Amino acid sequence: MDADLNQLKINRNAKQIDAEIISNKKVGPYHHMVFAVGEIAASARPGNFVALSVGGENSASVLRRAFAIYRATDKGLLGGTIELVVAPHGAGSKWLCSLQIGDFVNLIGPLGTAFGIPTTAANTMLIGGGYGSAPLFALAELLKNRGCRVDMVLGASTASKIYAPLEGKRSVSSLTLTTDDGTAGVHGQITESIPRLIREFNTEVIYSCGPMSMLNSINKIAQDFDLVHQCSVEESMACGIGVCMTCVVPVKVNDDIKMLRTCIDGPVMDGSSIIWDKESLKDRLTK
Amino acid sequence: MDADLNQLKINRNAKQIDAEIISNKKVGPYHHMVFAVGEIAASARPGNFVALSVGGENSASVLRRAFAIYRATDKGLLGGTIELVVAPHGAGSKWLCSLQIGDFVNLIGPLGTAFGIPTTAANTMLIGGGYGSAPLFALAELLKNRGCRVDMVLGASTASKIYAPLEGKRSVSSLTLTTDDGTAGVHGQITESIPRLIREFNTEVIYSCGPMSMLNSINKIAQDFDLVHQCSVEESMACGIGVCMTCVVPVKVNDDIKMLRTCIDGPVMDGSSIIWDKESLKDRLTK
Amino acid sequence: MNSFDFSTKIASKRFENPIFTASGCASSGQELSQFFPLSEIGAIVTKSIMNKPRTGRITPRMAETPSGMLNSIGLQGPGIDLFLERDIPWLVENKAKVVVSIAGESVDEYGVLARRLRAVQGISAIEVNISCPNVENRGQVFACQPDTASAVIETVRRNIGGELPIIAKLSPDVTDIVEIAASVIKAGVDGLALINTLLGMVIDLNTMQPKLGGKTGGLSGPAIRPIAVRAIYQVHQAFPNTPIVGMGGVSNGRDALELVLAGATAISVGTATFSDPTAVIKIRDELKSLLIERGFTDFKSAIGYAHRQSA
Amino acid sequence: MNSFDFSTKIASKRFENPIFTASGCASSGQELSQFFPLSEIGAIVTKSIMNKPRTGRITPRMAETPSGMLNSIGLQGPGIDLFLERDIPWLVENKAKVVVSIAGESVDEYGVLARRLRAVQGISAIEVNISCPNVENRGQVFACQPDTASAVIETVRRNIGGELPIIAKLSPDVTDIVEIAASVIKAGVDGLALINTLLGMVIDLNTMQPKLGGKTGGLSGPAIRPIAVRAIYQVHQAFPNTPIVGMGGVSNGRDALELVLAGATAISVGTATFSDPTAVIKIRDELKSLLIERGFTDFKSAIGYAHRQSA
Ligand SMILES: Cc1cc2nc3c(=O)[nH]c(=O)nc-3n(C[C@H](O)[C@H](O)[C@H](O)COP(=O)(O)OP(=O)(O)OC[C@H]3O[C@@H](n4cnc5c(N)ncnc54)[C@H](O)[C@@H]3O)c2cc1C
Ligand SMILES: Cc1cc2nc3c(=O)[nH]c(=O)nc-3n(C[C@H](O)[C@H](O)[C@H](O)COP(=O)(O)OP(=O)(O)OC[C@H]3O[C@@H](n4cnc5c(N)ncnc54)[C@H](O)[C@@H]3O)c2cc1C
Ligand SMILES: Cc1cc2nc3c(=O)[nH]c(=O)nc-3n(C[C@H](O)[C@H](O)[C@H](O)COP(=O)(O)O)c2cc1C
Ligand SMILES: Cc1cc2nc3c(=O)[nH]c(=O)nc-3n(C[C@H](O)[C@H](O)[C@H](O)COP(=O)(O)O)c2cc1C
Ligand code: FES
Ligand code: FES
Repeated sequence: MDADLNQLKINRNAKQIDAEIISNKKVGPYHHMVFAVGEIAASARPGNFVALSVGGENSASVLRRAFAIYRATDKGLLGGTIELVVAPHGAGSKWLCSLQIGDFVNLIGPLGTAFGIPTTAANTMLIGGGYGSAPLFALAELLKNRGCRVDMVLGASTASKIYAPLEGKRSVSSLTLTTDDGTAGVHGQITESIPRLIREFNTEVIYSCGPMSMLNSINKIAQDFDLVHQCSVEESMACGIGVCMTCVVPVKVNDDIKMLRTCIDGPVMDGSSIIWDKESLKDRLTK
Repeated sequence: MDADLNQLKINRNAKQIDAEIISNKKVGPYHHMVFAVGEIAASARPGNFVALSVGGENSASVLRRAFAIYRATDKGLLGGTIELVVAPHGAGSKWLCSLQIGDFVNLIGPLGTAFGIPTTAANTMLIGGGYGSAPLFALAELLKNRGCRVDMVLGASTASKIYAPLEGKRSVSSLTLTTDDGTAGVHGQITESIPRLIREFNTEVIYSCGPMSMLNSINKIAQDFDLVHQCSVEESMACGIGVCMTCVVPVKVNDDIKMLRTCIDGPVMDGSSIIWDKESLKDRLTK
Repeated sequence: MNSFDFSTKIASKRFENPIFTASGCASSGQELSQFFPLSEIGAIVTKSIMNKPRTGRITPRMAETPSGMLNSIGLQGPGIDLFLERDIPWLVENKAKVVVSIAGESVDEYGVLARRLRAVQGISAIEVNISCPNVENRGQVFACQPDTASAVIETVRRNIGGELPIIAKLSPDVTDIVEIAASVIKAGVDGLALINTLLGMVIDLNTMQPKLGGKTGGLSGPAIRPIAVRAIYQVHQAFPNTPIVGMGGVSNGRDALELVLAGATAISVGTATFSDPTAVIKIRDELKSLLIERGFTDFKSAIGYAHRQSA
Repeated sequence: MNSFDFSTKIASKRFENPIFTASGCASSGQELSQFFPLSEIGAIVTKSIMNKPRTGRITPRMAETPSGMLNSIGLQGPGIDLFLERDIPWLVENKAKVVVSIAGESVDEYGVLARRLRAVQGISAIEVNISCPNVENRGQVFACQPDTASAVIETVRRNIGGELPIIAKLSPDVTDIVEIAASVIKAGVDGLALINTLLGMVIDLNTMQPKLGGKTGGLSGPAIRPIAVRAIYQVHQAFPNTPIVGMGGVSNGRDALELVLAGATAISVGTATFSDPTAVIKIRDELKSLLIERGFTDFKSAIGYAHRQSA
């Protein structure tokens, strides 16, 4: 993540294509969808996302929707695929989930920053809320290959909303589940379990993805323990490619505050640099 | 058709239903579509139309589209079907044509006035332009059953655009085709052939359906021959049920001019009462 | 849940529920009665009526636009005589609550209409559509200037007498809608109707000419909803005690709730009726469920709620 | 067909083709250069730049609406110093034609910006965004009154000197856009940009509060196209010799053609870039085909064509 506005930032690898859907399976409350994306797969890194057009030709939805890449598989000359985990929520995501194999969706990717990887083996903890777990499995694989210990903690309001496919678990050293209603794993909010687990696993680096309020809580814990915290944030995005300035989060840069674009300076950002309490900024922002 | 504004006019038989598509076949440049409509079929008369929602849930198209009923088949307790002939033209009709068997479309019908039937057997001529032939086949059947002679004249710019299915022809005494480009039947505009055919068949009543300019020309011929002319007109409709006043045509009522709604006082109207030259009215209309 | 109070009030008049039709989008109700009993909704707001019968504009009178439509009807209508003789008795007979919308080309015409309506039984309110060209002033729309807007309202107020609530229907095509609202409130209205259509145009790419016979038309439908919400919010903020009949692109219960939270005391449904004749009924039912889900025990406490919580 | 002349002119400046980006919808061009060479389009209109760096408004800054969106960015930007040092050289190096959009909170700030730009190489025109709150006058937007609008333009004119064309960007949120156009034309603009966004609001049904951090936001996208066409048509009718950069909901060649026929000399594409980064290229190609299909031999003869044929 680069906070220096003096340096131009472009998604150098981003391509726009019509991607064919080659699988669309309901998994609990989510849809696991696979897209044929050619060379895009090769340049995707854990933490990147794609922006999809939704609603079809005569749709009242004019904006793209962002989805974290769950997995990218490069097949060389055969092209590659990316996989997404989509929660049917509003008009756009429901439309996506209703698509069939063989349908095409306009896709731009890979976009945004990727998770930073420790230069030496470290004890890492990957924390995901709801569909926030999506980008963590590919990250786990990469970290494991680099010799890191990977402890994964996934939480949701209820058991069915935890997205944790079997094949995703093979790279983790431990997997802890938490549910607000106690239907699976530890009963309680995911953040309640984190301090205990950090101590247990001797965690050095935290990666997180999920709702902003969860990331905020995790960030406090990371600061208490003085840990590096890389989080993938989620703000409303209009363009996904850095031209509209809707998706910003306030970030401390030296003594200054900069509103950085989560689509290009993020979504993966250094948790300690983010100003989580937006209200505290009211006076420094434009009215 | 009732021109007296003192009398209230309501589509007494109109029902709103989600109609299932039970067939959708491409026929030349058109789509022949069959909908399961239950009791609506029983109350449909030749000349009536239906209004369909288009574009699905998140569509940017907010208005219904009107389609003339090509055929209505009442199957008693089994419910009934109606058939439409749809020309894929803009967003709405293309969407309709893309639907599959088993899909549902919200439908209101039957709407509007029906063709008036002579009280005694008469020599009738049915003139259709393009998909304007759609409502004429059911009319032909009805007229034949009443003992009328039925001569049908169908025209279009080119052969493929004439909609004249085999089964539709069984009720007609003669069928004349015309094409502007000479690819089928008589070479030339449909209206050029009409005077000759009127003389040949001793026509007493004309029924017509097609573009307004064609109806206008036919009306002049009908007046020259002093024939009754019932035409099905087409104006832009927003509501289809009589509440918006967008779909009007100017009609002579005694010495006055009334703007009558083609969705409820039409689409079938007495050709001689319509003021075809709208421009002539400019001074009498609201600026 | 049965005890949820869905009623609303404009001045002295009570309505069973807050869902009304929008003027010009339900004619005088007869055609809709084929689809539901008119007594099921809060009120029928009739097509704006003028003093004389009127032919309206040349066709085409409508053009579909993205999530909306343009219309240029030109206030076609039967005139007040036939309206009073034919439509009002029918509406009363069918147990509909009636809000009569009136329109004029001069301040005087509004006065004449008000006098004709003052003694009529079965009317719950008068909606004064001031988005009409003023023929005495270069065709400038009354609603566009505070002075002409208030002149119309003063005249109606003077002529209507009694306790029939007067609702002024404002145009969003102004620099400062709060200023116009202030002027008509000062002139004595009991409520406001927000918003009328926005002036728009579509050009036909085949003829390369404006598509509508009248060239420009009024834009309505979901496309304009954010503008309606903003206008209602601004006016409710400035005049929290003035009832607002909110409208503009409401096509489901969620849309209606948005306008209510912004400050609407009742909701008129226009263009949505064209896409679904029973839209008003669905919107009524959905709005009620949404309010109950959110813990409201009556409709009134949701009005303007988006203001009460703000910092 | 190769001989079709697609170029257009604003005052003395010639553009290869009439398709521009819209201010605030293409940043300073760098990000889009990943998708196409910037020299392929008529011009890049940069995000409105202010004198000082600016953080902009609190998030959420956008809300999707039917066929449109609201934004409330609050003119976040690097300030003129960094802009001149970093963005302009990059744009020049990448062979982009550049229209610089400027914004100020006071008449003076516009003057300062104009002086900073007067000697800068590689700029084709200045677009003066006067749809900004005037902090010296209760936050009233400059574009909303003829006198404040013309005060800004006069100051820019005086400070810019030379022959750099000045384009005034107007707001549609006014009672009479022709009156505002008249005032800035009198003050010496070379062209107009029509239309900026319309003020709107969305209320979040979960929080029951305005969805945007800044409460209100600007409505853009296809939803507003009929309003853009109307505004362009009205202003072109009144001032047929003043070039208009038309914008508002253009998302394909047909939309662009509509604005051109209404009177636009060039077309800016805003929101459509968010749904498709290469929208400008597609619009350019589609517009050209549509013009050729209709028998035009050059772009210029299509400008305002809808007026020439009318009765
Ligand atoms: C970086 C990033 C990664 C994401 N990854 C995933 C993922 O892996 N799986 C997944 O299901 N969803 C993901 N989302 C959320 C997704 O982009 C959509 O916002 C969500 O699917 C809702 O869109 P909708 O059209 O169904 O809902 P609507 O409510 O119709 O959306 C309306 C508008 O609000 C915006 N919006 C709604 N909810 C959110 C939200 N929570 N965050 C940001 N904008 C929102 C939408 O983008 C849209 O513009 C991600 C978002 C971002 C920014
Ligand atoms: C009484 C009546 C009967 C009709 N019967 C048939 C039929 O049997 N088969 C058939 O294919 N079409 C028929 N139409 C035309 C049909 O309703 C649609 O207008 C047509 O399909 C184009 O719609 P679209 O969405 O594809 O085009 P778009 O161009 O996207 O339509 C945009 C808008 O313009 C209106 N519009 C466009 N063309 C016309 C037109 N020619 N007349 C009136 N309004 C128009 C549409 O209703 C819509 O509101 C009939 C129309 C009427 C009024
Ligand atoms: C076809 C049509 C006719 C209208 N006629 C009138 C009218 O006569 N008087 C009036 O005050 N408003 C009239 N309106 C405006 C509506 O009452 C309403 O203010 C506007 O359409 C916005 O609401 P909507 O988006 O729900 O349609 C008309 C609107 C339409 C679409
Ligand atoms: C996110 C966003 C930011 C904008 N920023 C500016 C700006 O800085 N200056 C300006 O003059 N207009 C700005 N606009 C307005 C656009 O330039 C344009 O006038 C408007 O969006 C209508 O065009 P569209 O419908 O093609 O987007 C902005 C619009 C959007 C959507
Ligand atoms: S979403 Fe447009 S800048 Fe990030
Ligand atoms: S289409 Fe609405 S009155 Fe005929």
